[in-house]
Amino acid sequence: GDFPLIFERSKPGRRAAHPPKPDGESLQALLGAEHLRAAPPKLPEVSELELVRHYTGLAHRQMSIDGNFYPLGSCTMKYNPKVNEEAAKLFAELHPYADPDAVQGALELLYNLQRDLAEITGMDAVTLQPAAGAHGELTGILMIRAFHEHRGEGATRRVVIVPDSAHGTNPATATMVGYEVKEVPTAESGEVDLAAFRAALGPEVAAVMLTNPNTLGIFETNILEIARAAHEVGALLYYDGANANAIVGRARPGDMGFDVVHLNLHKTFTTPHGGGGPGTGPVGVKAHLRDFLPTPIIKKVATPEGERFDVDVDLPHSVGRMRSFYGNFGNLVRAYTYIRALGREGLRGVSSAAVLNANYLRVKLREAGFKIAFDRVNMHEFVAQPPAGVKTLDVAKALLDYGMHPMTVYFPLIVREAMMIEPTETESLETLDAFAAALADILRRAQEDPDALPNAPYTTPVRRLDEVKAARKPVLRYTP
Amino acid sequence: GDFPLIFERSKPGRRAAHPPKPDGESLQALLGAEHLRAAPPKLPEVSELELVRHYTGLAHRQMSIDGNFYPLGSCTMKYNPKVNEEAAKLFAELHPYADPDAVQGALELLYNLQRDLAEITGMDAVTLQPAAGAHGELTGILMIRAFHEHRGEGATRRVVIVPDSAHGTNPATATMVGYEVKEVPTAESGEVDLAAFRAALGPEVAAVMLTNPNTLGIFETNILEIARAAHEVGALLYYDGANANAIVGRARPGDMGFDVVHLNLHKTFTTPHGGGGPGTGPVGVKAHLRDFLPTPIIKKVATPEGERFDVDVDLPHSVGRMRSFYGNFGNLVRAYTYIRALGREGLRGVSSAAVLNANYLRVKLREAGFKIAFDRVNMHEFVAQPPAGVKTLDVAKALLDYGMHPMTVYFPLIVREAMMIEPTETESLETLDAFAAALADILRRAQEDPDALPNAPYTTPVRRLDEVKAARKPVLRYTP
Amino acid sequence: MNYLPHTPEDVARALAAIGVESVDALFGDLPEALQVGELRLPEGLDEAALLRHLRALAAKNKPVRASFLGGGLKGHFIPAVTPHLALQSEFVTAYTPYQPEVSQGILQATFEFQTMMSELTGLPISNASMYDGATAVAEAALLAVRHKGRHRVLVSQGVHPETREVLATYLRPLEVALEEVALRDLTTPEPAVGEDVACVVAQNPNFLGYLEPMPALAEAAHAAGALFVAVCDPFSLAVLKSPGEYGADVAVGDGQTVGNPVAFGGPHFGFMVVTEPLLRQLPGRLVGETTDLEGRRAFVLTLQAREQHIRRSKAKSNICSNHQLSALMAAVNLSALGPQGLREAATKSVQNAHLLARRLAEAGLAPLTHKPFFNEFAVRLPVSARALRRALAEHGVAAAVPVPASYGLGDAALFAATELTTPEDIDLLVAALGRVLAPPPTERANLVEASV
Amino acid sequence: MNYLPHTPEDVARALAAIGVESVDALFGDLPEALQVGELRLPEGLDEAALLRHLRALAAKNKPVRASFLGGGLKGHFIPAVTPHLALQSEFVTAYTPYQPEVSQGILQATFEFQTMMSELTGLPISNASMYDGATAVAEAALLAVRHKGRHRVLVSQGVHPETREVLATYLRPLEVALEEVALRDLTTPEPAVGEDVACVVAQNPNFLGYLEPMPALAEAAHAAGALFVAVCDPFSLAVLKSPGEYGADVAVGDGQTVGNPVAFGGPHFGFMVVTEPLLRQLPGRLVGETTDLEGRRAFVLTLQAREQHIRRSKAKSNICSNHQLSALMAAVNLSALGPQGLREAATKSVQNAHLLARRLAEAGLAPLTHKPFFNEFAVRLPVSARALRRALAEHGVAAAVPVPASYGLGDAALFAATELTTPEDIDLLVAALGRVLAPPPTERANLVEASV
Repeated sequence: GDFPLIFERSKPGRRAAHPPKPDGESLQALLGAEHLRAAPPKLPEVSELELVRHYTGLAHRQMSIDGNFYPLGSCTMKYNPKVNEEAAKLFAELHPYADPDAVQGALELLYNLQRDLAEITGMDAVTLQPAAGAHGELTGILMIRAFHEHRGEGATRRVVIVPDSAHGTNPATATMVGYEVKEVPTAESGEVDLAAFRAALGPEVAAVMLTNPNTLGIFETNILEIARAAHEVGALLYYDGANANAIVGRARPGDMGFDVVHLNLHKTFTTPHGGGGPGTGPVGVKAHLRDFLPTPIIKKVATPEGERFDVDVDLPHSVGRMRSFYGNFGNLVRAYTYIRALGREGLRGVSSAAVLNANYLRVKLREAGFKIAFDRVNMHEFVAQPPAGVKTLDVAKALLDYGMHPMTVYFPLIVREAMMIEPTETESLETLDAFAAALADILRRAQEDPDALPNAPYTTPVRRLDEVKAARKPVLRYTP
Repeated sequence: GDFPLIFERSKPGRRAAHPPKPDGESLQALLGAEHLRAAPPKLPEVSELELVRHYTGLAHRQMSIDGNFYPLGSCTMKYNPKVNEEAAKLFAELHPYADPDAVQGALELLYNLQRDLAEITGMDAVTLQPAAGAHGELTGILMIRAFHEHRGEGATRRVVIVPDSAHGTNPATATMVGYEVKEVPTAESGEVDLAAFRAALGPEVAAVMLTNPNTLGIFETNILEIARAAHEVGALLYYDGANANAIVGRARPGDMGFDVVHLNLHKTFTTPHGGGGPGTGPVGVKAHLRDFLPTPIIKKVATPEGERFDVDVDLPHSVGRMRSFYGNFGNLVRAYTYIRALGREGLRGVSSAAVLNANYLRVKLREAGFKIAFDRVNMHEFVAQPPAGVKTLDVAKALLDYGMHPMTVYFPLIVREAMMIEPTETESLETLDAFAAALADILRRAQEDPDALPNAPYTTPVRRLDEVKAARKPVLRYTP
Repeated sequence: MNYLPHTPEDVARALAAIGVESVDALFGDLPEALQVGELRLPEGLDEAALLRHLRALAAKNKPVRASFLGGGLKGHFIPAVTPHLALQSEFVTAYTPYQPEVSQGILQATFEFQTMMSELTGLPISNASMYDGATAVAEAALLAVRHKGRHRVLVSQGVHPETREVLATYLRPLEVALEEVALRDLTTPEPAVGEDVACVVAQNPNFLGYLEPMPALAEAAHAAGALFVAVCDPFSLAVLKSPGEYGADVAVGDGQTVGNPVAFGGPHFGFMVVTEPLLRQLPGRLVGETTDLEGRRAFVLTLQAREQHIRRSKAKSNICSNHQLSALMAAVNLSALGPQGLREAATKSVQNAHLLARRLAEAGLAPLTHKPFFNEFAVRLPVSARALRRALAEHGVAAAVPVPASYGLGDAALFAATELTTPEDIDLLVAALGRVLAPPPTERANLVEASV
Repeated sequence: MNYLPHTPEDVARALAAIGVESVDALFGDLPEALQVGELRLPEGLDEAALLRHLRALAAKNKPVRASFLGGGLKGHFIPAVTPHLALQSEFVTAYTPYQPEVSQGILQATFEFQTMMSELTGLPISNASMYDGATAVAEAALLAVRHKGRHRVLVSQGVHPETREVLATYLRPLEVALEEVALRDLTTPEPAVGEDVACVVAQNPNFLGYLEPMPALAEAAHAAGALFVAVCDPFSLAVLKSPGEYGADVAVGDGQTVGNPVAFGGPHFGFMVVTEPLLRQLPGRLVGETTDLEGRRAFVLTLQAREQHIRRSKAKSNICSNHQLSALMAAVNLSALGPQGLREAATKSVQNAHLLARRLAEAGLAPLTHKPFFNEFAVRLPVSARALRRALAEHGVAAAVPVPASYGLGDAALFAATELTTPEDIDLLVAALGRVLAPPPTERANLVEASV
């Protein structure tokens, strides 16, 4: 039967948790009846054991990195070290409005992380505020806009250039900042079409947003030229850090000419994805953008008693605040822990192994009968296509029966039936071999029986959901 | 395919964990080559992610209370509160050989638990040393033997009486202490046959071991008479606490006339079963046995600076030490936490609900077509039997397909095709209804198709293991 | 240390399969000039040294014996079972449930979360979570601007100052005018709402802890055809009138109080719950119910045409990752407490705050108004709040969130209590206040100095 | 608080189904005289008050800045991943794997554990675990007595004193004679083994930390037809000669050092590994490999005819619950470390102990012998060990396990180091020793007093 909803397990009078009991005046007396709600919210009422069975059962209906290979392209589903969780617990009780002298350890950690991420990206200053990659993009593009406004070019620079292979967040971010989006095409090399790019440039361009390597997993070899051309027309260059796992420890966006860069700590720096968040998207900038950073920023100050860490909320041209408090502090602790664990050599090993794994898997998939879009040495990910007559969606669903999570499908948009595959560095060759073998087996089955794949998966708790029905008449909450 | 062994995932040179690196003199220099092994042990070599996938996968191949109804009779598979685990962590780093003044909190907890368990059982003193129920039995019977020896009756008292419904540990324990075992039969009432019991008594009897309620879930209503008769011939009465969940908070073995009692903290007091341990089996005694307790015992002493807790290792007639250090301290913390959480009323609620659930389920199973052995108001558990033509083993295996763990099967030995069922107090009526419905469905299937049950289970990771093969040519370790 | 499975043999085997000589050769597309030598980072640490380093940092934070800090985040009761269940690795290490067949765990839990937020707020449609309360308010204003096609937003000064800052950051580039409604005696007076106003935003309890006249504010907004955006503390909704009851169109807020640790400010999660007509304007993820091939109930991400990965520059927001795990933790926690537990906790929290206010008044710190407050309130101080906070911290008491000068209240601070506050905690605070505010001469000197 | 799901309606429904009036009626079999009124226990606590109480108790333990305590248990490196994996609730809340179809998790993990213990000890057959090292030694002696039909056991004085006490407790009622072989210069001399001796038991490293001549002891035992029982620290077996290499028949010991926290002495686990001929005498659970109905590899409890639930009074031991979860934690931990990690940890531990010994010697505390030691050693003290231990504890240093008087070494104590010991830890100890052993007059007075 259906797995019950927690509301369907509910029975009036049951409960799992026991907070301190009230014992004083009534709420009517303390607050006034006019402020009180008429009826309590209908939250579930279950015993602690029923609660445990429910969420244990749900956990068993969920694939995860800890259980399964999970090669979602551009998502960098690498292993999340458990020691990071121990580190985060050390700071779980701190309050952001405590006296700064009482939280010097937390502030020092933030300061160190700002410094380390600046070094890793080759930038001059870093904000840790943004709560996700897309939030980092918003922060960065807001800063670019403020920069242009400060120079009196706010009214004229209205365009943001993105490649047609870009992540959807890039154009969506530009729109949120009030910019128009201009797309430039991808050349046959898999890189940005340089001529088209040059043609798109002009004095109306505020920013160019690039991912490098791009979503095809290909390094933009013309990056220095692109940067020069953009800067020549007064545009700034934004680095979407979603693919930073390909270059971490080996190359730095700052050296490539980027003015602003965000990093996804939940990708490159192993904070858990949590089923879709919380992420964290710190943003680094070159010196000329430093004064536009959002506040607060952590600074180190020299005092007669030694160095001390404090919170700076007064930047002259700050874009303002991007979110409350110090950002996703818990994840900042995790990422800091990861960076300290790996050190400089370890970080370089990350990109080395990530790129090695991706290239190995590319070759294996070619052998297994898949077409590689832009088949050249790639970086951390690559895009494959099933042979004619086989749909990517069917391949993805069939993979579920092998205990593996599918790759990203139908992205980037410029590749028909795209399968975007990022194995990450923490997977073994044995796992990659098993994945390639599963894909080969799926193609074999497709040839032997045309009905085999369209009906897959067969062994999952539910099979092929009716998504049209879900969208046509949305049921978005339980009603008894 | 087969789920791989961790050894089969191993590859030389991989590793998950990174301890501090050696940096000084070689072991040859420090220890001498003659003390060193020739080759390293062939332990698994895996990355941290491979390690995680392995043990996450194994966890998914395992039923547990947190995932499944688990009504093993006499095992008291009740819910293990998570707050107990938080409490245990507070003491994880303490060392038992620390200065007693540096561990006063731990000693106070032990003292409090000794006191509380004495109150709950109605005894005068308690040792927390025994590591499991059977270990508690050994401790108790050793004390009884020491008591008789002290009185000069060691040579003559050579017999321990146990009912034929007793747990296997009872006779096994008596043997370990050098005693002969005499079994007494069960009467039609489901209680000990009083006449046979009286006949078995004599001056050679050292102890009588009883579980009350017994393994049929029936309270021995003649307990006061049994105690009187045993004491009259100079025998001592031992209480096997495996079934204490039936009476906790309502009745006390001490009041029934028992001289020695053990409790299973992993049954009545919610410390986790851990897949088969660690358990914990504290033993309480009446005053006349106090001097025979094993050491150490925690005592409270008055000092000029206030009260202080100390360790007593000098009891005049102690049976000696039962295990190292202070027993399973971590579990003692958990049990203490549970007792403090529930308090006197909460403990009484435990036995009330445990007995209510068991009787409800007994009635439901009768309705579902099962025979109830000794069908009367029972305590925390009862014994059922499938109808003619259906085997208990098949019922158990069929239950697995319903996501439920079977009851204890083929025990007690005195009931043919016994199904010994203990639902515990933390299960809801809805869960009991689902269990009864599953059993009814299983009987229906047995009638409709004689092959249905003998081939069950159908949906488990593996099905019906060849136990004869395992025992005939034992393979007890992996060999490459 | 590192987390790589690659042995030297693995590397050789992979290189051979690829047909290149070395790992460096795989990076041949990177211009030589871009290849960095050594980053200026320390060497990696083994796990023991790593935790020693982190523990040493944590030890630089002062131990807290009792806390009365609020200002948007509070240390509420979270039973041990909540993190135990929410932080199972199947939830923690999964990603966005793009493949519903193998993501029913997160999808169903999110559907249940949406239902709980709907119940708490009294509005029908909740999304799957936002980054935090502040960004949720900003997204709510953008929603109103889109929906109404109007370019003015009124926000009460009672809304958390940091939230108003974020709101300003988000609205500025879109040339939406943002106006503040100043407080009068610490709550929001009925504002004049022009016909060009897209929405009125007010917070209850407000930043200073006091209860706002939400029904009147909603009516004022609606009278001008504007939306009413209610910023609320979900913990308080256990007992306070719900946004649905007073006619709010959008309920937003920060969910920390119903199941996330304070964690120095994050992560926790924002929520957004709206009325039916606003459904297609809602930013962020939504989980809907449907059936599978075999007719079984199942859950799936739905109405994704609003989102950036489908609509790109025409999306309702650029949000991609939300705060799924923090929201899941709240869902587990709300299920653990149930309506009774949540009501008891809220009631106890209010009772404790009122006890605290009485004790502070007795100690000479009078409240700034006698209007009703929930579990936090403002008092006038004889010294600067920053100086008092620092002095109290020396006594192990975390208290006195400074009221920003923009409120024009002089030296004032917020004090909060929760259901976890004990009489002993309050005794500690009162004793520390006694020492700090009537200190021996040298401590007094320090206090004055720190207050400069 | 309680953990019951029963609402009043549930109770009424259940009672109606059973056909009784009240819950009390279900207890009608209990004589009135046996029904207790109220136990003398406090009322139950809510969860917050409960944790406050436990934390207050924990706070009565003195904080430890550096520890050098050993004596059978040591604080070794356990990576964060070990408890994370071993303490998954599927393992924690399962019971003995009586139903193998749904218990492959614990069964396979145990089979793997058996293999690891076999590898470490160099002997072929490991059981699934025992309570602890001391009871494992006692069970090993009983095994030898059963196997040989002899009634005398020789035990080295180098075996942990608590282990020898437990051994005595177990052997006494069976009228087996227990004789001790006194140490000579802190290790075991070759004993005279009579033909009536069932086994010789020796420990390596011995209780004082020194390496024993195990091959010679084994030979002496075998020459008399007795079994040789080696008590060993599995952590040391990363590098030390294995029991299999020197011909031991039984290897036993306590597994705490390879993956369990010290936890004030428990729970951890004992292990027992034996040669083929002793298989049917082995006490405790065994997991074996087999196949299922479909020919798949699978694991199952096997050879249960040795156990109490089948054989009752004729069982090899009364053991029922073993220490499965503690053993699982060790299996995870050994897999995390691998042979390289374990070797590195052991080597570092030995290096640190030798560094510690040098520093102590420089500080005036000379070792009692120059024989090789592993990661613990004995030094002579100018004051009683108990007094020194107490004085050091006042400085946050946990050290100086007293050597029992029975060793005849005068005032002496054990000092241990592990791979986690840092140079700073040793500096702390040396500084504290400096203060304690050459203290200002008043501290000296206290020391003398405490030593009485």
